[in-house]
Amino acid sequence: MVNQSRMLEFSTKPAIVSTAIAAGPLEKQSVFHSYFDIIYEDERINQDTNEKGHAQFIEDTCTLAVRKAGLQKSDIDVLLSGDLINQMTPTNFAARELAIPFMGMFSACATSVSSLITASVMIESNLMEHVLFGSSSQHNAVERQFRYPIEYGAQKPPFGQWTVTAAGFGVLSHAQEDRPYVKSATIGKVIDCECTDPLDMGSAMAPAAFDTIQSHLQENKDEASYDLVITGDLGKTGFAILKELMKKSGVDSYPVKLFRDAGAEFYGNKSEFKSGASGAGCSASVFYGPIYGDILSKKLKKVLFVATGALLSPLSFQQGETIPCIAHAVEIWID
Amino acid sequence: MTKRVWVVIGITLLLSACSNNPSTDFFHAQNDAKEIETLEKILEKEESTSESLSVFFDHQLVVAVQVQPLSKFQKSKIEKRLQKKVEKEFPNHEVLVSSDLKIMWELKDLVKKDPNDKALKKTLKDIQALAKEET
Amino acid sequence: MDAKSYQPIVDQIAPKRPVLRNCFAAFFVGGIFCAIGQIFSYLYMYFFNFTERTASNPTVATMVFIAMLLTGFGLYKKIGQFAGAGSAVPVTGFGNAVISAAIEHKSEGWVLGVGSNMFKLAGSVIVYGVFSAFVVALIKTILVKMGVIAW
Amino acid sequence: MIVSTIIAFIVGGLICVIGQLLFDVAKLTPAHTLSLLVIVGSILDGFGLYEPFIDFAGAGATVPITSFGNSLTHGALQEAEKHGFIGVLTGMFEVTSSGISAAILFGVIGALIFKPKGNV
Repeated sequence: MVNQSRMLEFSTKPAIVSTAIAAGPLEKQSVFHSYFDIIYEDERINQDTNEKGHAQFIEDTCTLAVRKAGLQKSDIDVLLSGDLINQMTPTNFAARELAIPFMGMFSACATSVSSLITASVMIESNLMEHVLFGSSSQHNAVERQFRYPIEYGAQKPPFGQWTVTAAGFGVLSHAQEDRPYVKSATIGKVIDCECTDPLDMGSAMAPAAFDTIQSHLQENKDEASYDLVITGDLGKTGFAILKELMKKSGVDSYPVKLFRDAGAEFYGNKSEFKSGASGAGCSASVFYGPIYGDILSKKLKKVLFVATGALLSPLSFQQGETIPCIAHAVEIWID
Repeated sequence: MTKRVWVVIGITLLLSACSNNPSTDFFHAQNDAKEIETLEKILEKEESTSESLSVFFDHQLVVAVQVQPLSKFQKSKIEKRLQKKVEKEFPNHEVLVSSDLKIMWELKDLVKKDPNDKALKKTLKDIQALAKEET
Repeated sequence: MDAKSYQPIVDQIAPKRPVLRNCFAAFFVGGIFCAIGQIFSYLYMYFFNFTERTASNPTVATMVFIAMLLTGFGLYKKIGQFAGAGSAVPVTGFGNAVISAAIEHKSEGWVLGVGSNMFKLAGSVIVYGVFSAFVVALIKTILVKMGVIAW
Repeated sequence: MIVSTIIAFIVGGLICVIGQLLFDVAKLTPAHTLSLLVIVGSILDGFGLYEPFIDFAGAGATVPITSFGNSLTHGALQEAEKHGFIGVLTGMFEVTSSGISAAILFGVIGALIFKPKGNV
């Protein structure tokens, strides 16, 4: 049932049955590393190119998610996923190996939530039984495409962020007992506040996150309070700006116990990571790893995931374009 | 007539940035004190040089000059100025003034080795070629 | 949320680049690279037949060789992160730009990858070096031919 | 010898500070900064200032990228002196060839030997 507001509400309680998280060697330094199912020793998983390693990464995580759900690959109706590489080739090649019906999705680092929203719509429409959703990113492959070759000695500014090598996938099915389910969602609009520095993603994505959070919380302001609202990969800089925006507009007066950001916390306070983590893998691994675990154990009952993504390309930056961003929100409950 | 070797080794003041009386040394293969004075007079007047070494050999004269570090901006100017002055004083000599450190080292080797005339002529020829080399 | 009201918030909150600290780091590391270069030119002068003027060519080649070793062993990006321009401005920075692009694009094959991507970062330095040299030399030659200035 | 090494250290450091200011204050990308420095190098040589600067600073002037622009212009000017306008073209890489050829050579050798390692 979709009312005239922007928020989508799901009445059949599509449940996240299982999730699987994989991470690269560097992510051992993450504060969440104990929640990751697989931690690889080599960024390329002994493949000969970064992109092949990235594809292998996705394939392994998907297989694990399906197995943890107690299903077979043949039971999955569709794989909804995407990554940051040109034309999402790593996800495409992983889908080739998985031989699951596949629909590629691109919202940059917000794919982790946009794939969950689409999956929920599909389950709600009762046309599908099990949907595999999620997203991933690989540091080397993303850095060399968007910024500089890996070994190039460029200096990261203090607001720079470190792309995470991680993948987070989950299986969505019909309502199930004591399983977190998707209550509602808000699809983000593309917001462009004319930020131009590709090294400063945080401040480019903050307004998009703010717009989606404001819209979603406004429509739920007289509901029960949220245990947690967590944004994807704004990083320390973006998160500080988001809190400032919320203070200015009074959004922080809405009933929310705690605001957090996956990118800001991912690497803790190690200075060499500057403003923290970014990348589709960051939001996916933190949302569907530790936070999903807390919801499952009922420590958190009502959580809002807000994944943020910057919709630029190496070309658009060189052509002098500004950086448009988007943020999708999905509300997860557990009874 | 055989040229008797006569070597005058002055004290080379290495870090003589402040003192302005440059030390001059001569490796003189001819017994002609007058030529040494005129040359010494020219070199003494040039106060921004810290060290110089000159080699005479039948109508060939190679002067290696070391400019003080702080006035190295004018190094090429000093070199050209000295070249003109020395050529004016010794019209019948084939003169080369160079402020290059390598030339100074080569001449110092030459003085140490103290070769016979034929080898001396060849090394002087090599040094002059080296000084003109561009790349 | 429009850009004009948003940009001041960013300027206020986003952490500023530590300019002073970066300048000291750049000065220190850049100085070390040049001092190493000076030592190499002395070595070339002492052991080989180079004068002070011609010693710069082999020195530059040696510095690029050092850049290759540092880049290959993954040290250059650490130096670059610490020093910034101190590691980019010396010729080792130019070497690092070329060599890191070459190493990076080996996965796309030797001709299409290494061959066509090698000068992805450093190409602009050569292009605008040659172009500016051409313009400057042309102007100076014209002026000299008109007798305005001497060589 | 030691004095000129110290001068090279100081002068090289100062040029890198200029580069760092272009990075941080002028917010230029590394490619823009290096191109600008090369152009500055060749303009300085046009005024005949860079050669005495090299005499003064030694490696402090030849190691930074400005010396690349300088040696390009210097080669062009020398050839132009001998052969006139055509010399500007023919003399371009007369003086400097080691920088680029070394970069290309070691680039290919590096690609042969090394693999990019991504960790911090």
